[in-house]
Amino acid sequence: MAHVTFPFPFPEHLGLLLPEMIIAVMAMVLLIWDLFIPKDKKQWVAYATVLVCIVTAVAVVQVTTGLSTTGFYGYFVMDPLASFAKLLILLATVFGVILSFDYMKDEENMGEYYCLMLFSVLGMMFLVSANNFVTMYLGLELMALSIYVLVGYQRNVLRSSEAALKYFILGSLASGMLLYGITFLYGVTTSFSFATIGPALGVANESAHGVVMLGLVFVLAGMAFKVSIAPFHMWTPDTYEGAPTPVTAFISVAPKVAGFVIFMRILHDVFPEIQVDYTNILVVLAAITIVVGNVAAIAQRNIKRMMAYSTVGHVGFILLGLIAANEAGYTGSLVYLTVYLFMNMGVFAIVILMRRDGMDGELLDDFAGLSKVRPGYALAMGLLLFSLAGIPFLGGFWAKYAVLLPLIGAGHLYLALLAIVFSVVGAFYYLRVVKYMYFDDARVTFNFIENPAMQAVVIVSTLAIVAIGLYPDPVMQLCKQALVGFI
Amino acid sequence: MGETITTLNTFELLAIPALPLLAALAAGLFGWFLKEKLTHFITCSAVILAAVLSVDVFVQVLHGASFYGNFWTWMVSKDFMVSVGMMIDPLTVAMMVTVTVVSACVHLYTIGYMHGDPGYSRFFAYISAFTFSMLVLVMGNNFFTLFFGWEAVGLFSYLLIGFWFKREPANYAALKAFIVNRVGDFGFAVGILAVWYYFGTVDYREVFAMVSTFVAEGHVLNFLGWEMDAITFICLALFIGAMGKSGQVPLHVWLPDSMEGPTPISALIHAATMVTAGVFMVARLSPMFEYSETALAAVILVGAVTAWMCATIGLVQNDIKRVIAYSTCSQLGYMFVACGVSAYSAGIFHLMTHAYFKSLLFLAAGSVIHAVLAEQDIRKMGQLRKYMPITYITMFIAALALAGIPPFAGFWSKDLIIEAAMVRDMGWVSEVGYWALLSGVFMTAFYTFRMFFLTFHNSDRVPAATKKHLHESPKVMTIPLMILAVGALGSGLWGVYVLDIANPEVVNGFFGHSLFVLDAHNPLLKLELEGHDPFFMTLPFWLAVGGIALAYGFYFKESVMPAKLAATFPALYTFLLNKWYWDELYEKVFIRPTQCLGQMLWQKADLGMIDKGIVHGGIIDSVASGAAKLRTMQTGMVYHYAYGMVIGVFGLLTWLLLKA
Amino acid sequence: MESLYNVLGFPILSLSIFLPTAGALFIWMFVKDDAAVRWATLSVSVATFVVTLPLLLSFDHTTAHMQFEELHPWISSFNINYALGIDGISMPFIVLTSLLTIVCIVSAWRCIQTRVKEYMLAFLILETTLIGVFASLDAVLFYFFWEAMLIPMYLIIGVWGGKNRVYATLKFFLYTLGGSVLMLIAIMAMYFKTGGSFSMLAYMDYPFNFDWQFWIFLAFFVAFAVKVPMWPFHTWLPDAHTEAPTAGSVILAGILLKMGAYGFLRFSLPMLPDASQYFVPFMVFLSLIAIVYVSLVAMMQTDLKRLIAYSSIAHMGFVTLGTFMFTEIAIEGAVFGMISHGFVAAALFLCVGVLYDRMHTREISAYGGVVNVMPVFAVVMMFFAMANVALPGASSFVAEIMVLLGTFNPSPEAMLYMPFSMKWVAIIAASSVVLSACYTLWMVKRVLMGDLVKDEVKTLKDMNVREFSFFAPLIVLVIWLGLYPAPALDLLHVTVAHLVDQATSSKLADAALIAQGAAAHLTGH
Amino acid sequence: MFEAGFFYLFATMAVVGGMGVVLARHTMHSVMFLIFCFFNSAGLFFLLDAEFLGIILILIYVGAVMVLFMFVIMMLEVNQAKLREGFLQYLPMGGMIALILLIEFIGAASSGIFHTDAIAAVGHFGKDVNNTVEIGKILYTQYLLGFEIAAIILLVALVGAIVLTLRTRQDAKYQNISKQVNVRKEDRLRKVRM
Amino acid sequence: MIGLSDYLIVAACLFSLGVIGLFLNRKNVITILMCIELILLAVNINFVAFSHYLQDISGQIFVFFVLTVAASEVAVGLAILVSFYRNRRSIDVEDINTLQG
Repeated sequence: MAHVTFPFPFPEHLGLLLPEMIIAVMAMVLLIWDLFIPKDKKQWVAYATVLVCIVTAVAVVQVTTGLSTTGFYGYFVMDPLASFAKLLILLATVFGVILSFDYMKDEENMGEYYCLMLFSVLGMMFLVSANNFVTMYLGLELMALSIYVLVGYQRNVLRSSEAALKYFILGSLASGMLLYGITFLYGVTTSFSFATIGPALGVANESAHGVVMLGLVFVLAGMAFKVSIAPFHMWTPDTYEGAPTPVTAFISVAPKVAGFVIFMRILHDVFPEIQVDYTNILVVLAAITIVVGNVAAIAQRNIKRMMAYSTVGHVGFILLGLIAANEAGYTGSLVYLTVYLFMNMGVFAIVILMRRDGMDGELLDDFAGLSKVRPGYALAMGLLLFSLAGIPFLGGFWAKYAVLLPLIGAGHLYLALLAIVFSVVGAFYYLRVVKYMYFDDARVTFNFIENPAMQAVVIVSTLAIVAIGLYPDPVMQLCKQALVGFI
Repeated sequence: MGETITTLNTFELLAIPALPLLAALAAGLFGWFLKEKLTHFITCSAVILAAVLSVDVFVQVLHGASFYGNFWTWMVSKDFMVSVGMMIDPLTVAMMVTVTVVSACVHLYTIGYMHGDPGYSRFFAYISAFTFSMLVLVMGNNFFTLFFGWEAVGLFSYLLIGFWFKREPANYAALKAFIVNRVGDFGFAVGILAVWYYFGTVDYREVFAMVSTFVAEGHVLNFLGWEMDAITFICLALFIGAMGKSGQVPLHVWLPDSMEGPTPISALIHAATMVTAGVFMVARLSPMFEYSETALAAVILVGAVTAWMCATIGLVQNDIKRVIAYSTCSQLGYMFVACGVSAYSAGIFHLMTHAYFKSLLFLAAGSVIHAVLAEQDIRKMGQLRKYMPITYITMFIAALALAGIPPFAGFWSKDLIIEAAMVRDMGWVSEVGYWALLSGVFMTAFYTFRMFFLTFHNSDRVPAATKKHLHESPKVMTIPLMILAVGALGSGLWGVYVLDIANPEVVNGFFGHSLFVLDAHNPLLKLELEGHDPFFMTLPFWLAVGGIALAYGFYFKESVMPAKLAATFPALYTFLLNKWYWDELYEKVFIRPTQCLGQMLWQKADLGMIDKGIVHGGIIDSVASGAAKLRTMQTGMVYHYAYGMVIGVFGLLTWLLLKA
Repeated sequence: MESLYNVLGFPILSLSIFLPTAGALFIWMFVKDDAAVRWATLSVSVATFVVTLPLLLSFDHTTAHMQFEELHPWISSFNINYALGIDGISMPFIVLTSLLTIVCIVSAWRCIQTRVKEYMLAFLILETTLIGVFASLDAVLFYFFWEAMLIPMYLIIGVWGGKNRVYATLKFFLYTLGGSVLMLIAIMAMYFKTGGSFSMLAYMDYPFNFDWQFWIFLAFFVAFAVKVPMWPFHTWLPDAHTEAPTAGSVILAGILLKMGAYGFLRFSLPMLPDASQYFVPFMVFLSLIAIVYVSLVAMMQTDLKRLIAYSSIAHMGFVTLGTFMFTEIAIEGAVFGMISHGFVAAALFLCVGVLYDRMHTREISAYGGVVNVMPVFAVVMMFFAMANVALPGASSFVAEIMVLLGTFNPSPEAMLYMPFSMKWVAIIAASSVVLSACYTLWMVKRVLMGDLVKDEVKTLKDMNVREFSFFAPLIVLVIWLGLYPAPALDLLHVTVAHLVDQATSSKLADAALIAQGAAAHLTGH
Repeated sequence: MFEAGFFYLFATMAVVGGMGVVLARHTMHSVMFLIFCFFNSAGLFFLLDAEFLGIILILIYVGAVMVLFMFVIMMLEVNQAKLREGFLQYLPMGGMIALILLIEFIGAASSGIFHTDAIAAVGHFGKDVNNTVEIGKILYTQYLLGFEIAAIILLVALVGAIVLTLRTRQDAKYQNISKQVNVRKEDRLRKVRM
Repeated sequence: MIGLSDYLIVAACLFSLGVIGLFLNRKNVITILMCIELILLAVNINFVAFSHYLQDISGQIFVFFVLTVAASEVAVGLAILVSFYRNRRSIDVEDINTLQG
């Protein structure tokens, strides 16, 4: 039997994992603690979760050095990009947890809900720190499995189960495709590490072209599924509609952040040598995504579903930054993700606040006359929607701006034109909600949830959007900083 | 631009337009406070003062004074500059006196005529303001002040025609007057554009100084492949403006309708002053018109046709004011023919005499209408001379003046025109002009006296109810009649013998340099050289007498002849009665098609094509149907979703592989 | 002469831009009562007007340089600056905006009874964006204000508008947004072309080649043409105008439409002179359509506001026509026309508002004989109707005649691609003299004149002092600018001369290339 | 030769098993085919010197996962499969796409890069090489992080499965009145295609 | 001699079968889950084959992880399925259709 030595250079690398470890350990602790909490005190788990997220965020900041550091034999990378993404994810999680406070309080097994949320965050954090396919795949699956469960969390609600089932089936198919692509990349380069595959693809000979393309398409398809790029988006509306609203809010933001960051890494590290090919693909996908997302949203009457298509549309825009494939482009995508986080969280917070006797106020009609009943909510919602539509003095404008400018710089003028024209189409359905709120009279009465934490989410999101809209430079600089060491 | 040459008192000159303006503002803004008495006191005294000052200026000009100067720069833009200034010369003062005197009379007359009308002070405000505008029109020293006055008188004409705004016909007439005038103004505006384009200035003096060299340079304008002298183009365009304002065919249709306004303004605006602005303009611009034979020919033709045609219509009209109105059109035609044959002085002379006797006719008619309780149909009058002797006599004077019976004013001026038209040789054009005018004389005399006899003689057809109201008008109305009667009597003689207007050598005559005539054109000079042919000189007089005689035969006593005649030529009669069907023609050719076009452009093009077709049918529909299609694609079936993903992968892969 | 404010470096432009918003925030937070809100808003708007007055009074009209300049880095990542400054073209619009805002607020005093606070806030914020548009010297900042304007306007029409307001406001929003996004793309393209600058002044100096100018012009064209609006992008305007509350229509006609023409003057002409010259026939064609076609359409309207809206389009046709003649007189005429139209159209909409407040209908046929019961109002409306007809003595006449003069004698650069003489264009345009009279006076006749027949009309009350108060300044200004426009024009001369200089000097290295470039486009490359 | 024979046997059987999974009418048959397929695949693994994985595949997959499948099938009593309309509707298009994809896959799989000399010359490991040890060596060092994550994934699966399926008995007949009152037609009505 | 390509072709066949089964299947969800297993099996065969022919053990490690994850997935997937079944009383693929549009 061969002698096995364990080098275990853990101590210096373990530090990098501090945030992940906090999350993992705390998730398990909470899992156990939950068992001992009386039924009417289950909210404590939720508060604890928020606390964990905050502590983790502090830890993230703590371990960020501003440099790109790899650990675990290069299977884990801690660079500003990862830190930035983790902070965004944690922020989204905090919002998501706060939105769940009231919504999930009647569900059974509430403790596990928050734990699963933490586990999914753990997956995302690994995902954004991945710089090889193994870590990436496992992070992705950890995230995905947790989210499947979260989506189906309302076990007694058919729509929830169905959403989970669809998401699960298609998600598994997507993982299969992703893996199938990875096998070919592995076959060509004998490695799973981004850093190794990238250059190796460059020297792969001409006969490998077909295989590389196969790998490329399947990997892109797998990623595209996770971030809802058309035509791999079709799960999105169904899942968003069926999932509990806080989960919808959560999955409309956090996994997108994680997905796009890893997407960025893959494109930048793995496929730089075949940029022409992947750009071709992405241009087509982005065009389809923007068109499909914005057009399909018009026909929706359920706001969650509408927001799902809206997400698809926005994903198309975020993709534009990746197509530009330079520092400005990636910065743009990060800016977009940041702004998008606030916008979506704010909108969903209001949707949840509109809940009426256990039913979501999720039909567009339900918003009728909101401005008279609740002018504050209406104002916030209006600002958020205008921001989603990309109207200036709100953050959404700068988000679009930040991706379009590099896109044009990269020479994709026609794509930019298409994108911006369809953003006008998109403006239509956002405006329609404003129309309901401001121009129509109320049809149903709501007993609005009075929850200061959730109202705080609304206020914070709205203020953030306005602040970013008026002075976007800090966010832009931050996103630019996040790319140090990556580009 | 242009040094100020003044031998006149600037303040005096400024006061002439300023007085009516201030009076108008006072009456308009504070009429509610001033009440009737103060209102008419202020306005009348202002206008009378203006008239006095005008006469004073007239006298000074008669002694060789003149004025030219700018008061302030209205606007300036790079090489374009317009000032507000005055040019006072014999032509101007002649107009000023005419305007202010007639206006003063009308003001006085109005005190009586409009007494008790709810819009009393408004009326005074309007006519005072109108006087101001007219003075600006004549006193200005450039095309823009001319245009300003031009438009302003149009505005007040519009307001005054529609003065009784409760009456639908009045409103229609006002609208019609304004719009038809605007058609003329369109030409005027184009003319001004062209003047500036070719001369680089809009100042009379500077333009006039350049004309001869300009013509010598031979500027040519290409109009749809048709070459045209630039000067001809300018003159024709400007002349369109004159046609509109002076009621010349085919833009005459508004003038008879304008009789819907109160009678004083018919006298002031639609007889004496505003409608003559066109003639004034042609005369003022004689240095330009002289260089364009074509334009002059057009002036003659339009004038002649109008003179003849409106006279024919006047023959059969039954509304007392309409008869006079058509007569006005017709007389304006005479004036234009005068200008066309380069006898500008004759034209202006006729303008002045016409102003007196025609406003007299109108005021007298107004007096009649006032007496018969706003009845205007001459068939419902008769034998009125018994009740209103002053009106009767003054109107008789005016009628004789209009008919051209010496020594009344009309004779002198009209005769001069006809003779000038005779001697001026412009081929068939001047022939047409001459014969039209000549035949017009006969008709003029006939319809004037037809109207006169039917009103004051013939049988008494006044309805009984009205009868007890019949009385002579108050003094405040008759005095202006008498003043004007003096003008109608004496202005011709005065003009010929005192002012020496008929002097062919205009340079030495009263108008001096203010009118410009090329020697080759000058009909008066020719007349002087060739001598007057006694036959042709007296022919118009005999025609006039014949006309009066015929009218006497037909209408002095009740007679069946007119009815018989009408029955013999029913087509002709209705044709004339319906004013040659101009209104119907315009209705069919312009109004209806324009409305249809507007409706079509709105409904078919704007709403149908752009809104429904492109925006809704094209963009919105395709987006909506796309949305619906995407909605149906989202079946909810998981295998469809998987299918979509597989197709996506398949498509991308195949595309990439095929590309390679 | 260096102006005092320039010397002191006092940020007067920023102050005028943000004072309304600051006021709005204050009112939002501290003022509760409706009446108090009205007074507070009025004070804020008056204060803003006072703040903008120095721009007019100490404006140095002897220089074409930007004045009252402010420059601060805003978004350093993209080299976007908070750059403000005004010249003779933009200054009048700022003052006009602040003036009309006061008028709007006073006009809404009684007729807005629901959600007063929101209404007033929307107006103040709108004012910020409008002034911002005219004061911006940075393309992105310009776009920022340009688009931000949509939000308050959308709400103003949608919340306080008429029956069909939802359709109208959506149409307005989407048309305008759709047009202006192309402008954003064009700005971005220029950013890269000029090596990373968003400075409008830098764009003016940069020698774009013909292809660039061609496409950027088209992109800008769509944005501006929608705003102006030019045929065939005009159909949103009648709807928006019709449904908007009175003050909304006023600000729409008074300021918003001007933004498009201002854009042509600020972007197209100086930045893309060759393309501008190339597109002269096209612009002339559309302008003539606006003048003739739209006038005909206006004639047939049965709705008062719709009629005035169409008339606005027709008048803006003059503005675009003048803009593309590249001569001082025409461009000054165009600018003057915008200012004048700002008063006249605004006043006409206010007139309709006065009627609407009493009768709650805009149908022309519902009126008739109004003069009998509302004599003062009738005089006012007649006055503005006459101004709308461009009667001499009114400011609109000055504008129209200047444009016509300029059109009759355009600069040679404007004639480069014209297939026929511009004289005929001027003559066709002059037909507006007749057409505008037709639709305006016919409307006047149907509304004001006639006997009292309708019972509803019989009960009307004449204007009160408040209502008259917002007409009074407009009347004074229209007459003053009509009788003595010279001082106002003096403010423009140097700036416009500079603009003409920019617009007529080709940016192409070799003038012969212009013809080649154009020929290539004519043959479709 | 011997090896090739086994390869063809295993490969054919695996593919046949796969087809059976797709085509079998009864779900339980599908499961059986899948198990069959896994066995053959394990055989292929053995041929590729991956004994450990081969064993794992049989032990874990067949022994645990497939049993789970069977358990669920029996629990849900959904054994009888109905062949519905619409199957053939997508067959031509779907089949064609799948076929072209297959051809593309095969084209890629048999492309030149996989026929290089280095690859062709690869032989089997000697007897002294222990596949399990090799895997272990690398799994617990290089792939330690992945190993830990996998562990958490298993935990999540555990928690998730419990959360979704565990039912507390006492509230089996639990009635939520507010939910019933506010029920919407979408929740109660099912669209049935006729 | 059995080459790398031969294994890859087998995997490709299985992968295609899995995909076809996924969207042509009209029976029930469980079959779909099994099709996914087929796809993952194809992936595993690929990895193992590459691992062998490239003489690189890490491919097998990946297979190890894939197996682990696949097992977890099955557990979660079946749990979701059960949950769905309880609400819907059916696991026919055609019945997963309340969310659509």
